[in-house]
Amino acid sequence: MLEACGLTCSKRDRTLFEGLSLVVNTGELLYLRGPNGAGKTSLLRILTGLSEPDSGAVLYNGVNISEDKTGYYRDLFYLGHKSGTNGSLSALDNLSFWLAQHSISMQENTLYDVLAKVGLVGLEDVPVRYLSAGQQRRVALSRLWLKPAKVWILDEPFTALDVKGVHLLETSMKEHVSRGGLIITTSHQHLSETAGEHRVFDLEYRF
Amino acid sequence: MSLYQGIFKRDMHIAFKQKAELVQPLMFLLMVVTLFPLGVSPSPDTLQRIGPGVIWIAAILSSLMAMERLFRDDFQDGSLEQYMLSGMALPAVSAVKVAAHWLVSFVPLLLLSPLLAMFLNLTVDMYIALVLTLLLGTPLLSLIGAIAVGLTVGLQKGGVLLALLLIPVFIPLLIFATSAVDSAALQLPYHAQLAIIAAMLLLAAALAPFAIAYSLKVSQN
Amino acid sequence: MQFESFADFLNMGGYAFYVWLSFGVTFLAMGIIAIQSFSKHRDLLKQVVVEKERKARIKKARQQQQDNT
Amino acid sequence: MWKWLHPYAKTERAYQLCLTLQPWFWVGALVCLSIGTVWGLAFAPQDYQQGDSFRIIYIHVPSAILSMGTYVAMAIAALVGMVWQWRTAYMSMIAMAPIGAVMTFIALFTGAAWGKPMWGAWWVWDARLTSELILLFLYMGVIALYGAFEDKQQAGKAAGVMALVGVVNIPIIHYSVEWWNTLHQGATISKFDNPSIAPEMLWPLLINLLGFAFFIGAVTTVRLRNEIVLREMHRPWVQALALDNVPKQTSGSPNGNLKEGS
Repeated sequence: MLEACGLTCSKRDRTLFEGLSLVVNTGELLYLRGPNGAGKTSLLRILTGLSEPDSGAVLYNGVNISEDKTGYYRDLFYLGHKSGTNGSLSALDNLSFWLAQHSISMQENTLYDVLAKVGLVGLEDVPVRYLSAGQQRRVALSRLWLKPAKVWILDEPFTALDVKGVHLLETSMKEHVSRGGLIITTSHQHLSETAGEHRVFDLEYRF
Repeated sequence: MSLYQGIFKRDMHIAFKQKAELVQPLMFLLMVVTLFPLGVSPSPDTLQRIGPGVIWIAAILSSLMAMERLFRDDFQDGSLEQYMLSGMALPAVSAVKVAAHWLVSFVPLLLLSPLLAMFLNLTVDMYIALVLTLLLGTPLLSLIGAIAVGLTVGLQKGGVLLALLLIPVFIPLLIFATSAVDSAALQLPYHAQLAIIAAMLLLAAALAPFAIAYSLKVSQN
Repeated sequence: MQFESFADFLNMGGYAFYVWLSFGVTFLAMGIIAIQSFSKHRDLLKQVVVEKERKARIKKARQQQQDNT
Repeated sequence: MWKWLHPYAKTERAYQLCLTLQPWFWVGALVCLSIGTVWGLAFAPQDYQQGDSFRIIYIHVPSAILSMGTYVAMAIAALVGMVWQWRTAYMSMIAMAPIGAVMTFIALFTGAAWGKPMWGAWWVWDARLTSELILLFLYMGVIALYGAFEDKQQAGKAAGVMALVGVVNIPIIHYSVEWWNTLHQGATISKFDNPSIAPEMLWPLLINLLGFAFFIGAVTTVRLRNEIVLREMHRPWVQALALDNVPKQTSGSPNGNLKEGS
């Protein structure tokens, strides 16, 4: 269970949100909506602990995340606007280095399988910067299948994905929720039926 | 431990895929050194007198160019976020990254140093002193530079600002290093200068990783 | 022959080090660039084959995906 | 008048031309370099002033001349590329750059090794050595610029402009450095300025000059072929060529030996 209690965040002296509280239970998909500049990304970054809120706290299973970072991060997968892949490394290298950082051991064959699943057959050893934007996004998203994380926080995960990619991601989101996972996501397109049940949380633009 | 080895391996891997970025600061260094005989005087005595200073100034300037790539790519492509979310200790990550950066950008400089010494007509004694100061001083450049890189990495145009921040900080190092080589030229002992540089290095090694980690966090916010 | 003996020839009138160093480094550098050029040629041809195989694999994967849906 | 050259603008023809020329270049280089070097080292007379250290001239002078010659050739190739829009011209320009840089390095290194016994220092800021060093920097600039572009078509054009800028600059650099050197009353007396050279000394020099030229030609043809293969990777004739030349087994990339049908 992920809980936000009274979060306040201001950027460049503009208050994005004040006293924001929300609770996301396991087995739930929270769809965060709001116009550009409403503070969706800022909220997500606070929820991951990358940014500090001006006031308020984020609790994971009742524990403040700043107190037990390792425990939270073991269960967390975050994908922001930036893919977190180095352009001069291949998809394979990027993923295996990432796995090593997250102390996950995995056989190379599994990596090939996952990359095949996201439609990157034949592109495993090409430097990522030669791939198209959508393919790079797929490399970043393939981590969803590599890390057994309970909490997925996805910031605009559908950007640059084609129809098939969107379908694949929505299916896996539904699966994750049905397995008792917890997802918070933002998106400018509406989630389709494939994504399953979801709760909408609207973030207003404040002046 | 193997966690941090992984980061080290990754950085080395990336560095060797971007050889141009490693070679260019070195070429810059070589060219800056070449400008001095052309601009001041080619006479061996003059060169010997200004040599240590020229090499150190050129090393500092070229290090400023090489410094930016320490965190720039990782910040821009989001790898840094992923580091932070991996539960690893950020100061340790920074220290490992600085070590990898020092290996790929300053060890080649040390290898180039005999050539520079030859160009500027340094004696063997002076060269030994120069190498010692470089060995102790360049890790210091890396460690302190990394703090400023961490602070400026989130800015769109951090390049010149980085130089403005760092050059004043490097002045003490320049003073002690060149004074050590000058002493060597006069056959005087230069342990004191080396000891001071070593002390600065130890201090930086102990504190800089935390400062780097903090400045990276500030940039992420 | 300008030299009395082979030892004399090797000695180069006292300049052995500089002369042989120059010639050695010259031919070493030339050898390196020649070998590098040839080995690059071999690598490139291999790369062409790999790219071809890669294309075939991508096509095959696409085909399979279409068959599945 | 230059019509006969035009077919070689096509990469396939240029590749074939390289293949035909290459063995002659290698044989020429091998023969000339061995004759010139053995003659120069063992049979040519000593210099009365410099003794046997003078024998370094048999590699120093040819490499120095050809380092500049190669740069000029690069500039000509770049000009041809610009005027006639030939891709192969740009390719041959970039094929020449590394070997030109190696020649410059050899000239610098042998100059230093000759300078040490003559001047007592490995390096002096003599006008010629300085211009040669600047030439090395120019080569490095062209190579670095070419490497910096991902699109090699664009890279060739950019590097071509740089080569032309450099070639215009070479005489200016040379004279300015010479003037600078006399201004500072040169650190040394140049002993290279022998106005006349005995014919028995000149012959091996000329033969070696020819040998170095053949060598540059040979390496350039190999590298030009590399460049063509790299840029035309997806053309059928290159693929056929690769399949003929690479044994099936050696394609040991992760893509090659992947398990099938995953």
